[in-house]
Amino acid sequence: MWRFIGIRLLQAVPVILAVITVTFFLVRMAPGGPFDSEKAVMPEVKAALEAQYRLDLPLPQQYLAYLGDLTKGDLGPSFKYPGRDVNELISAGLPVTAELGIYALLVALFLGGISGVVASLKPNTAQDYIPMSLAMIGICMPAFLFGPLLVLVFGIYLEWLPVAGWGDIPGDKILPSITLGTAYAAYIARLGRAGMLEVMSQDYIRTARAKGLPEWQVVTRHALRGGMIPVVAFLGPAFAGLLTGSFVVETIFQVPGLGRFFVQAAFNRDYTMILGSTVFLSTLIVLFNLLSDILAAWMNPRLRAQFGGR
Amino acid sequence: MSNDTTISDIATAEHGTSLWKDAWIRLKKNRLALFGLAVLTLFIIVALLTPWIAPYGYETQDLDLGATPPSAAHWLGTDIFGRDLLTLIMYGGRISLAVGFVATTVALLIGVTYGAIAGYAGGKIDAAMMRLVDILYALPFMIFIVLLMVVFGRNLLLLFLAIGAVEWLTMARIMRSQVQSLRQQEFVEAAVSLGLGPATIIRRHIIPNALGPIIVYTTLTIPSVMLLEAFLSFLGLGVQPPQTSWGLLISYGAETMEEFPWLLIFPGLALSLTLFSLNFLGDGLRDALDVRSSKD
Amino acid sequence: MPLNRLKTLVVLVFFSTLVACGGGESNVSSGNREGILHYGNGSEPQGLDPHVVTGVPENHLIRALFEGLAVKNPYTLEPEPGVAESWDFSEDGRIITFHLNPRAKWSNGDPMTAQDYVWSWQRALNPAMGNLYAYMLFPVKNAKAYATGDLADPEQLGVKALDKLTLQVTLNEPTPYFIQLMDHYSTFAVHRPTIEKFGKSTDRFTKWTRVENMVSNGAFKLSQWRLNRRIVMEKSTTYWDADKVKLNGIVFYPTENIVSEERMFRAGQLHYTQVIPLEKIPVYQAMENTPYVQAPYLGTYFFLINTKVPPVDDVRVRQALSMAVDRDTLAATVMQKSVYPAYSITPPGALGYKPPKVFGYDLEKARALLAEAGYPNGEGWPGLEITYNTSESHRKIAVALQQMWKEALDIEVTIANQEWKVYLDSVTQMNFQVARRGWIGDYVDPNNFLDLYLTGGGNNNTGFADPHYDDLILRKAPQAKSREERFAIFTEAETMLMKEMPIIPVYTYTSKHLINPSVRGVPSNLMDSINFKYVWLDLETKTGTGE
Amino acid sequence: MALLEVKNLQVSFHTRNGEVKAVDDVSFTVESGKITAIIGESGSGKSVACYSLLGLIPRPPGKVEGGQALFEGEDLLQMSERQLQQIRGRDIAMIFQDPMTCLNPYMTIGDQLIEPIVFHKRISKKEARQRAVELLEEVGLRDPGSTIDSYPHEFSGGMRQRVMIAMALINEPKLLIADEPTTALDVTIQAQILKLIAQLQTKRDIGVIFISHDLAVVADIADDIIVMKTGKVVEHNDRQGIFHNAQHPYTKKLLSAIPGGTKTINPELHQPLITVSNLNTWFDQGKHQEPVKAVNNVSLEIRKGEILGLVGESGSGKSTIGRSILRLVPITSGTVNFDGTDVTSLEGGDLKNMRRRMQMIFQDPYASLNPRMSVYDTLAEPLLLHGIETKASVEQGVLKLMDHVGLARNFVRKYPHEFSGGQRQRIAIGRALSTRPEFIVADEPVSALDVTIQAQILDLMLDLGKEYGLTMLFVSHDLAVVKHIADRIVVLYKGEIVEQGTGRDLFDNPQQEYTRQLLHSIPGQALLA
Repeated sequence: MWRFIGIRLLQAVPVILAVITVTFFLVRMAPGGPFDSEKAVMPEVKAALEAQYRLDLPLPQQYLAYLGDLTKGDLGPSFKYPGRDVNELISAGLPVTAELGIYALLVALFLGGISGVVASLKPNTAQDYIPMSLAMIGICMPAFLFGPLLVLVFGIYLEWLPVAGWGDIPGDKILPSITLGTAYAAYIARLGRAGMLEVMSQDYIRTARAKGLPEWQVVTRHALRGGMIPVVAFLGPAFAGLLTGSFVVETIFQVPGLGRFFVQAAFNRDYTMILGSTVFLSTLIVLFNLLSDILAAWMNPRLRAQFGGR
Repeated sequence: MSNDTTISDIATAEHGTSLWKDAWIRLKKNRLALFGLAVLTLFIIVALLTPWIAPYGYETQDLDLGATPPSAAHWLGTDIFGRDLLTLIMYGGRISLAVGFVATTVALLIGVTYGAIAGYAGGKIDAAMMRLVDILYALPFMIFIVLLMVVFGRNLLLLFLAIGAVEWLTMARIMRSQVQSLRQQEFVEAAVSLGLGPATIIRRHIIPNALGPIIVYTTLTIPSVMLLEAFLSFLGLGVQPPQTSWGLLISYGAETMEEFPWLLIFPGLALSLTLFSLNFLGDGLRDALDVRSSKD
Repeated sequence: MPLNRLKTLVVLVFFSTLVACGGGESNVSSGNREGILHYGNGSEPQGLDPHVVTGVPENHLIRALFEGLAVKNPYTLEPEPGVAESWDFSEDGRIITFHLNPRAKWSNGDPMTAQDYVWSWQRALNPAMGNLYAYMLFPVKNAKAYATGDLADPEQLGVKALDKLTLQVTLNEPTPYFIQLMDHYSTFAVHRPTIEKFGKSTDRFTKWTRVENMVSNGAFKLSQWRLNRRIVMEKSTTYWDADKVKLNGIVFYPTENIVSEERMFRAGQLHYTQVIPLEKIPVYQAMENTPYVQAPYLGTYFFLINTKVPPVDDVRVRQALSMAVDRDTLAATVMQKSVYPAYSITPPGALGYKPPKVFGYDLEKARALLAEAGYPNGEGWPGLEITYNTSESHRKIAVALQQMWKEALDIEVTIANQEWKVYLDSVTQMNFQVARRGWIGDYVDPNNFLDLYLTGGGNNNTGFADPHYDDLILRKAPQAKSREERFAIFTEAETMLMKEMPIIPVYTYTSKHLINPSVRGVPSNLMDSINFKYVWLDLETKTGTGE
Repeated sequence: MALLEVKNLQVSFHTRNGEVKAVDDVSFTVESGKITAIIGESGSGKSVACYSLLGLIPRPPGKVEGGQALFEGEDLLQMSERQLQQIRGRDIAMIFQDPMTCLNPYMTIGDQLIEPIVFHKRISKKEARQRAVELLEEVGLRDPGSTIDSYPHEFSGGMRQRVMIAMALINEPKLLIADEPTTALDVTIQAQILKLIAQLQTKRDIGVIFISHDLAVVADIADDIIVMKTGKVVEHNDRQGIFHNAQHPYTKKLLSAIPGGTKTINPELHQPLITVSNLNTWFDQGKHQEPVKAVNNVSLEIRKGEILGLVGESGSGKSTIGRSILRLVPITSGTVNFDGTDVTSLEGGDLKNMRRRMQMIFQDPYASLNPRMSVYDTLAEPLLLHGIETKASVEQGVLKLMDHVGLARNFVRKYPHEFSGGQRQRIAIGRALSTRPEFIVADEPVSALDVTIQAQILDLMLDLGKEYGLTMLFVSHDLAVVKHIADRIVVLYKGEIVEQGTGRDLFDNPQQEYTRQLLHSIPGQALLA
């Protein structure tokens, strides 16, 4: 198994290098620079700034210098936030986004898992249609609509929950997590339903029934594990998606996560921040895909054996 | 298929139902799928005819009127510029549906071809081709699309391409796994032993049989593309005003949902109705095309 | 089954968090009790180094943390003593002597000295610093030469410490608004030992502004800075006028999303919002005891015209476009009566200056002018593009303007939405026909607006160039003997500008805040300037959100 | 009193195409201590009848419409689901056809084994485990103490079926329902499992229902035999009665369909058409594992006009040899000489031309036809590809082919899913014949078909072989079938040739132990001889 992980990680290196290179040159092609502002900038000031950020060097040299810093784990200083470097910004935002992502994933698993399983037990009945329609609404509902809706209902009208913030007021983490989790809950519900339907038609489910097990035990003991493998395989990409896709939720709820930094960096031409975030995210995506592959393989005894030992 | 040549001398030839016809017959029995199909057809027709049938010009403003709730003159009300919401939704539908369908077609064409080649070729070619897909998967594509739009400026064509370029990855994966399992099937082996070349085999024997899951995924891709457009519009990277799209209308509507709820409800309804319809149709098609269910 | 256990866990987490919430006291009521102001500050600041950053949120933060030599009285905007107890002008108005308050101290207890200012201004003007606001100090002798690198020796700057508490500033020429500039953060003093402890004086990246390092001299000092969450300040005990400071602390929130900011206000999470979504204005205006406060603001919203490209290179076309804009309707409908129609670049009321009104909404004349220019009823019109940067309100104006021009003049107009940096690039490169623009005054003086259109000025961006205009602004106005004479010169210049029409003024900005009734000492003023020193929370006021 | 008495059982399925009576007024009894076999072809309702007793048919669409099923005097059909759960796995246990899919791949066999006993008898897991180990030992699993913690995929098919049997017996049920328990197994394994079931039944003196499509399989073990056809019982008698005194024509048809007899060899055939020399076909398992030697150094000769039977169990490489000759799998080394040409080195046009001369008939008539092509498209494709017919004449060509393989002409526009298995195999044969080949590899062409259909197809192949002057490689696991059709027989074991000779030589005088074992495993010999 370590071999497998090692190979996958090694394969990731050129991938990430390619991502860096493309991003590096792509952002430089964008019109406008990091120091353009609404008020005219004196040429002398601009030159001084560019010198401070190495922008006065030829592009290839900047590229090499960046790679050099990168090998030391240094993502460089931020353009937009002088006095902060990209490492610091990412490490400030990451715990928040990760926490949000995990809660959202839990919400998604909880809502999606339950409705997927419930729906799969009585296909093509109301018990199937109702949760699946809800899931469809979840897919249809863009976060920038769902978030405000929740805020209005639970924050403003009912006054149950805070309308914004993260870790400032008790309960302020609930609405962002639900908003972000819902879309994924919908996907998990669909995957879970399909997976469960597939498993429930397997012969070994009939075997379990022939043993006299009551239906709920058939489901929990025999069907769930196999039926949830597609869901587990989806968790990696989903978590990566949550990390990159939390922008809208972070904006609506004023959550101090990475998503806002990432998107704003592109708008601000914060070169180092853009690069830093792409590098960081690509790495995360590779890692999470790997992780969910391993997890899904681990859940399947046959593949687990291939990975060397149970 | 060569159904165009007819057998003239056999008057009694019983015309069997092809799986397509069979699927259509079964689809016709699925009321939800038919509903979906009807709604989509209606929306597409309306979108095509919008310039002729829209009640108002889509730039026609009445600033003094401002935002008004639905009335006899404006069935769905007006926005803050006093523009007719029904008209806006009709024009927005043109863009949203176009983005959805065009980007999905792009994804479909690239993904199906790519996946079919990789799956059929197998071995090292397959490994290399799928490695590329893995690489592209590792791109934080949300940022990437934002970057693309920032670098090259917003334009619809690029939007289509960018979204299509992202969505084809999954399509290719699905197609590849389909082809891999089909390639093991004996009828493909039979085709090889008849002496057919790979291109013919892919075209005649593999793609028609892989279409079921592809169609289902397609009906799922269209909504996600439309939502992606909505997200880009939320960022201000979507279509150019005064052109509009459902995503854009919804994102404006969301900001004023307390004051002018109709500005959110109606575009939201249009989008949800489309997505639901696609979903119903997709599920219906999947069931209708399932070869297993047609055996017994 | 591990899955089962996971689910139980999820349920537990879910409900325990649900239970944990609810019943909490709102920020506003706890703030009122403890004397803490919860302030929506618009966005996360770039930083807190007065010589590095630019921007409004930074301004609020820095002016709470630091104090200039003189400060603006929030009620009158007239200068009043800050670090300097008093100041006097020389006969010719070129030399100002500031007498520092001996009680003025840094937050670490160090006394403030005139030398602090000499060093700080040298830093602010140092070309290596890359200070975007260096030009604020350009009225000082040799400042421009030093900042542009023409002069290497900082000692030749017109700023000297005569003794510990006496600072002498030599100006190039009499500058009536110079005292006002002392309240701008680019002229603030910074604490030399702290900065040098963390790097070179000109380093932009050092950590001296962090909570644990920061030394400042204002009414408040930094006590917490959580990125993108909040910046917390507490009352400074070393501040010379600490007795007058009533707030015990301020919490600044980076409320980037204005819709969310309004909701936070409504939910009692904020005392004060930076802005308000346009659609909410009528709702709040209709309330009794409305928390909505709107006031004229020293800023103008206008459109730049590129006078070098057809068809807008023709002055008649520019005039026609400007006259065809129904500013009253625009302000009343799209802008929800929250702005005032503008017919000049300078906002009215800048310390007594009344800008001229050279034209009005006149469709007849607009059509005639357009016909004269060769496009009767829009015939032969080559098309026009309005460029604006992504923003909800800019979009609204552009869409409305487009339709007004189409209807009134029968001409084809398209609009181009550009993302901020692209837009800036387009404007700087003059790669546009008509582009949206706004200008907020840095200080209360017409000069701040009118000098934008000097020939080749960095913010000109229109191609407008007139030597006579330059002469009025650069030479005649500074030499004016009285305020009246000076304003007359400005009026003449502005009349010229509005006849040539390189810009189309649309409206005068207003400041728009939601302010909880318990917040006192926040008078409206033209600069939207809040001095936290004067703010207090009235416990007697019923806390509420106005609903 | 009978252990189980089924009276007038009626089960129907409500499908989109209307109501189908799967079980129509079926009555039978099962005695304790006896093995009752239910025989029928696919669709006869034999499985549905048994599953419906325990409430195991999917509902909807299935529905028990009427009847009684008295188990120890109590009507199973009237019981609630909860009551049935108490019966299932405790009093009545089941074994299923495919041991590969009937065990939960995500649980160790130990966990699955103890489940029924822990659930029904409420004993501790430790005790249950002890019991499971004993039982595993009894069903013939080696070292059950440690293998009990293995996962199903670590066992072979035969071993899994033993686990299934142990699982069924762990609660000492009174009735065991075995649904085609040996159909998916190799013939030698089948013999072992049959023996095991008979032993266990005798030892415990329980009732067994043995469901099968194959009369021969039950010939050795069944006490009573029930023959079903399209939902009805057509005959019910004891073993002797069925085999020696069948009354119903359908039963007679079933009996006569059991292939028998040995083909008489035609001595004139000795000119070789195909010579396979030192053929190796290995499959890579990744860099660090030994390749699977599916075909290991095989040399054989196929003479012009003969039918060569290739016999072996699963994994013997018999199919791979056929595919290697046709170049459908890449070979590792060796040569295949076809009428003077080395097939292994052909490329492009030459290969295409060679493919015309050699064709293949596949095992599964469902999988070997493209479901989206009509009969016409399927047959016209090769005719046009190889220029055998022109666009103008192709219709006649297709129709002629259909005549030859015995398909009605008016089916020409129909699609595979509208045909029965036998008809589909006819289409597949037609497709193979369309290129006018000289040589055909028939890979288990009848093993997926019902027994009565098997005979028809075999006859058709023999007839067509003669008519077209075909040379044939007939691959099968079924010795009886091969003996019936082949001129010469080659026996394969683990990729290597064990023995070859004429049918008579091999059957009467096998030289190798493995051949003897194979022959010995043919079910029902005692009764059929």
